[in-house]
Amino acid sequence: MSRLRLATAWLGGCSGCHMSFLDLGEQLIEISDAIELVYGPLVDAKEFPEGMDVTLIEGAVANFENLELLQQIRKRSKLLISFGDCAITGNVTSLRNFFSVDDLLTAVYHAGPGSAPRSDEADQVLPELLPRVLPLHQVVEVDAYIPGCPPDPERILAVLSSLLKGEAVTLSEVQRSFG
Amino acid sequence: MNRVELAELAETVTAQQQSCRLRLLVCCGTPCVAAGAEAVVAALREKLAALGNPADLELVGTGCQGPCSRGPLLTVLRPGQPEQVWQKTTPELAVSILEAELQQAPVPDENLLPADWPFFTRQTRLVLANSGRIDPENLEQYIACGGYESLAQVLHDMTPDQACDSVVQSGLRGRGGGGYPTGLKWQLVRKGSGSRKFIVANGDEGDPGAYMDRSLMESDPHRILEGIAIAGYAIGAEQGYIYVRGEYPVAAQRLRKAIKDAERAGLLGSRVLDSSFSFRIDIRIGAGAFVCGEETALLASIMGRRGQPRIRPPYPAEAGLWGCPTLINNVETFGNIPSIFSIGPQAFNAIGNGKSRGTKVFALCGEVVNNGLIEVPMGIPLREIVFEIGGGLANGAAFKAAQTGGPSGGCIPAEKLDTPVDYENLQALGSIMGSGGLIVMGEQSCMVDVARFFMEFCLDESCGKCVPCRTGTVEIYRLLSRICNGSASQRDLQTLEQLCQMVKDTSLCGLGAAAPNPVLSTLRWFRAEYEAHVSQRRCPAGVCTMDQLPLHLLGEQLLQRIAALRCDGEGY
Amino acid sequence: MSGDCCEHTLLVDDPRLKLVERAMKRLQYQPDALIEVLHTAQEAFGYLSRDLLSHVAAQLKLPESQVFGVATFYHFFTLRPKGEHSCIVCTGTACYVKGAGEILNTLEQAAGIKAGQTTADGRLSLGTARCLGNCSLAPMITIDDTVYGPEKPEGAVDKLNRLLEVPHEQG
Amino acid sequence: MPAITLTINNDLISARQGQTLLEVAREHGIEIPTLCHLDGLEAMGGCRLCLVELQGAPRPVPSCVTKAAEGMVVTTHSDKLVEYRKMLVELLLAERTHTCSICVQNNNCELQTLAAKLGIDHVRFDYLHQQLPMDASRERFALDHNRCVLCLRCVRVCDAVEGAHTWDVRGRGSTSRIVADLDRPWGTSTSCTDCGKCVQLCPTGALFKKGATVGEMKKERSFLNRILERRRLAAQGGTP
Repeated sequence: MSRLRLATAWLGGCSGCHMSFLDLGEQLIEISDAIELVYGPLVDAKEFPEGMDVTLIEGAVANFENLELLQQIRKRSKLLISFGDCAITGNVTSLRNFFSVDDLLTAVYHAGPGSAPRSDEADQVLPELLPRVLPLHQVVEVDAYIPGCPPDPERILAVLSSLLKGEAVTLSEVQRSFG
Repeated sequence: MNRVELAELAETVTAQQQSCRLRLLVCCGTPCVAAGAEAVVAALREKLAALGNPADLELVGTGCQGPCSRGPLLTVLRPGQPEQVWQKTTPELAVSILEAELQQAPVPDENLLPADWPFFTRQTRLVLANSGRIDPENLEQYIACGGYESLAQVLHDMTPDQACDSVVQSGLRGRGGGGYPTGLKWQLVRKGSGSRKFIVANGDEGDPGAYMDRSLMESDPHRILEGIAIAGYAIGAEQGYIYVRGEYPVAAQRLRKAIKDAERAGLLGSRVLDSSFSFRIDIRIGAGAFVCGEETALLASIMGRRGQPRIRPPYPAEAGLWGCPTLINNVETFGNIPSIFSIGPQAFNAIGNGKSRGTKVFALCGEVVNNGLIEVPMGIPLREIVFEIGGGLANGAAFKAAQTGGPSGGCIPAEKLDTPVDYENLQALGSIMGSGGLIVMGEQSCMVDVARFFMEFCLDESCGKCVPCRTGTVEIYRLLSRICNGSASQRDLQTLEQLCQMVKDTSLCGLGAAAPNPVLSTLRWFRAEYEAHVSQRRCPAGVCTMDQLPLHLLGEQLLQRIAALRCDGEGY
Repeated sequence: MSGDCCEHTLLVDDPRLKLVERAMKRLQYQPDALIEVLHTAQEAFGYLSRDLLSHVAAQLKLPESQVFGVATFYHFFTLRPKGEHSCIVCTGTACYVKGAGEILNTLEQAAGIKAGQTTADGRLSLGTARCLGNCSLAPMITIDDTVYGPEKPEGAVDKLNRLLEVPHEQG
Repeated sequence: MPAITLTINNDLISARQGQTLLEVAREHGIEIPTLCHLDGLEAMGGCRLCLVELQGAPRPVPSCVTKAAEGMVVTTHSDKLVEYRKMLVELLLAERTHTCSICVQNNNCELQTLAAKLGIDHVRFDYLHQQLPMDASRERFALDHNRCVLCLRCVRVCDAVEGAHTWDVRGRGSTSRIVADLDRPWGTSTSCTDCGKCVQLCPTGALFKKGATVGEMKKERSFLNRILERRRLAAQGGTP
């Protein structure tokens, strides 16, 4: 039996969900027979590959780079899973939605401590921000959700187990709370 | 004043009016005033003064005469001759008409409305019988039209139960929109137990695009007072309130004067018309909240509180103002009452269609040639209202939809133009009779945009008490905005329908429950227009500008770098 | 937060306050008369300041938060002073269908303020109304309570400019 | 009290005259979600979560105010009701900014628990992200409007139980907001007695005690029924 081709991706978030993934610890080794981790921050691969069975995406859609990658992932993945609260609700990442992008950049880079990059430099270094931070399902079709900030390893394991059994992803009541 | 004196006064005033060689009725409704009616009155008054103010020439400033887009209107009455109505009169024209009449010379007629003009001939005027015929501030003129005769009849010839029965027999239903049988409501309140009972006349006309109540209160205030007083006797109340919309100061002022005049004449106050019945009416001024059209919110507002509805039961008929049984009817409903007793409940019941009896006043507006206030028998086909009374669409445009019932109603498409206009038939089309706003729209109106307009109204007027109305309306508005600006997906359309159904089913009061109606009715009759916005990013009416891309299309066109995505970041 | 409601110190011998007192007395200081009293207060002062609301609450023996809740529930009440002149664009259905939106946009640009705001010099308040019940004049506006309609964007701006050209009257 | 019999979810159930459908259901172990309702406070019917289907009624009715009556046929859970409840909670989650991960009430929140219970794993509607202020001017307590669901438990308990009526609502519709006195900072309120009843009854992190850790954020509500019971006894002339 071929192994499940799994990718993870990291958009606008703190990488805490990936840390929680690593917290699976020994269980990671146990599932490695069945799962092949093909792409993600934990893997050394530049281009998002074709033909993914499942992609777990951490973080919200905060800039055009996120948007582009997300759309590419959607095309190349059979199942796309919102991984953690930022991907599902926008969570902390979306707290900037209280402000306009201009006000935000002014406050953080121009009026804030330290010197700001010149605007033409900034264009080359910083990805252009979207006017609003969006949860994944407002941009592409999402197949399943793993709530939590971060989702604890048990939730991740439960999802991976269902996937390996070919079952629909369903979390129990205690495992699907936000926060 | 007693009943005999009332009849004598009516006779005297009528005789005096009939002795007039010429009676000039100038419409002083707001539209006519805006068009220059005051100058017309001043010119005529000056001319009459120059003639020495002869007793057989009478000048009357009246309330609304009806065809509001043709003001200032001048109606000329001569004994034994058909009346004549001039449109768009100027001071010069008015004076020349007067002079010509006096010299029995031919009268300039280019502004004369034809005697068989369907706008007038197709109407049946009961509630508006006196509107535009009398000076609203003159009690005697109302009495000359048979005013307070119905009250006298009820007080002296009928028991309260008989009065309630007559209203039941008439088949009258609430004209504020709900359509609940008025007589049944009266009987309920009559049976209600309480040391005191109250009456509330709802004149807080909040529907955008409707001004029936304002016109009625301004043009014929005594008719409403008489209707309320009859109800007071019938249900056993001694106190009534008229809740007048804050935006209508003239209506409030005329009603106040009418109350004072009626009290002075013994037609209100203690021992009305020398009977044992005492009844007082007070005015309460609304402060701008559409939700106060909902009866429990209205009661809260009269008692000085936030106008938020409460859960019924108990209904106001059991526990209303200060916990006492309270009768709430719209002012137009009360305006029907004197007619029921003057023509008799059977005659009233003979007018109409199906379970909708009597007449209905409509404010006919929008892209129609003859804008104005009309009263038609229930069951008249919509086509007749739009194309005969209304004269069809302005500039020969094609009819697209008629909107009835305001923010709680819906849009009726061209293929349903032959529908009889009554409570049941309108409801079957997904609209409602409502209070009587009737807006005609042509091809240049976008139905999605119209739905969004009403949703903006509803979210702003939501009282905020229940979740579906407070937040659901905001989310419906956002979905509609997205459809209008071209960034909606098929899924958005699906969410819109689900959300509308939910808000309709779960809202606490009628405002929220009806708020999705404009969306649901346009989805039903104009779905292709929604689809065009979503699938082809095209507004068939050319109203919406598709300035944003749906997110799923952004992949191909990322470089377009649109200014804003789903949310405009401004409040909603 | 405090920007929503203006502070205004009440003077005991202010004749406007006497009008409010008279209204409360006539209504026998009934808590139920709150809305009537607020109507009178706004008519007298032009708007409802915090101190005025506080005074009314004390006189009618109502909780302050309840008075504030009522004053902010109804669109008719304003908690900020209005401009010397007012221009209201009706956005009822008939007016909307016939182009009230365009009139409003044009007026907002001309006056440099949004609907609901008052110019910095306090000369003009621009507002919208849900429906003023003059649908046959659609689209209509009112300028200082005078009704105009059917109106066009340019015509509305002209009327407004003419109004504002009249120099500010002293006193 | 006379007994009546009604059908709830196909079971014949007996109830006492005057009981609400919610009370009857709870007595029989049927859980109906609510956010605004709380035993001891006057029912408001605002959250609409407790809606149930009543045979013969055109629309679902709120069980918190609908009195049980002989022969009623009630359904507390149908596909439609469950879907409506989900949508209602989603609307609440979208209305204000309930970022659970950074909320003082995380894991002790009625809204959060309810969302999980109803199976809400994402919200279909736009997050409104209204920028609302936080009022930490009171010495012991704070108010964060971003977490408020406008259940008005605070308003009701402050008025009816504490008798202070410090809280009320300003504005209307989606601009509704809880206010203290004349919308002045809570810290300057002269009517507030600092009793903390509102804080304890608040279902979310909108009203909270300052300086407590997340672990200490469990709310204590038993005082409400104790106070009301003592009052009832006192009114009957018994010794409280």
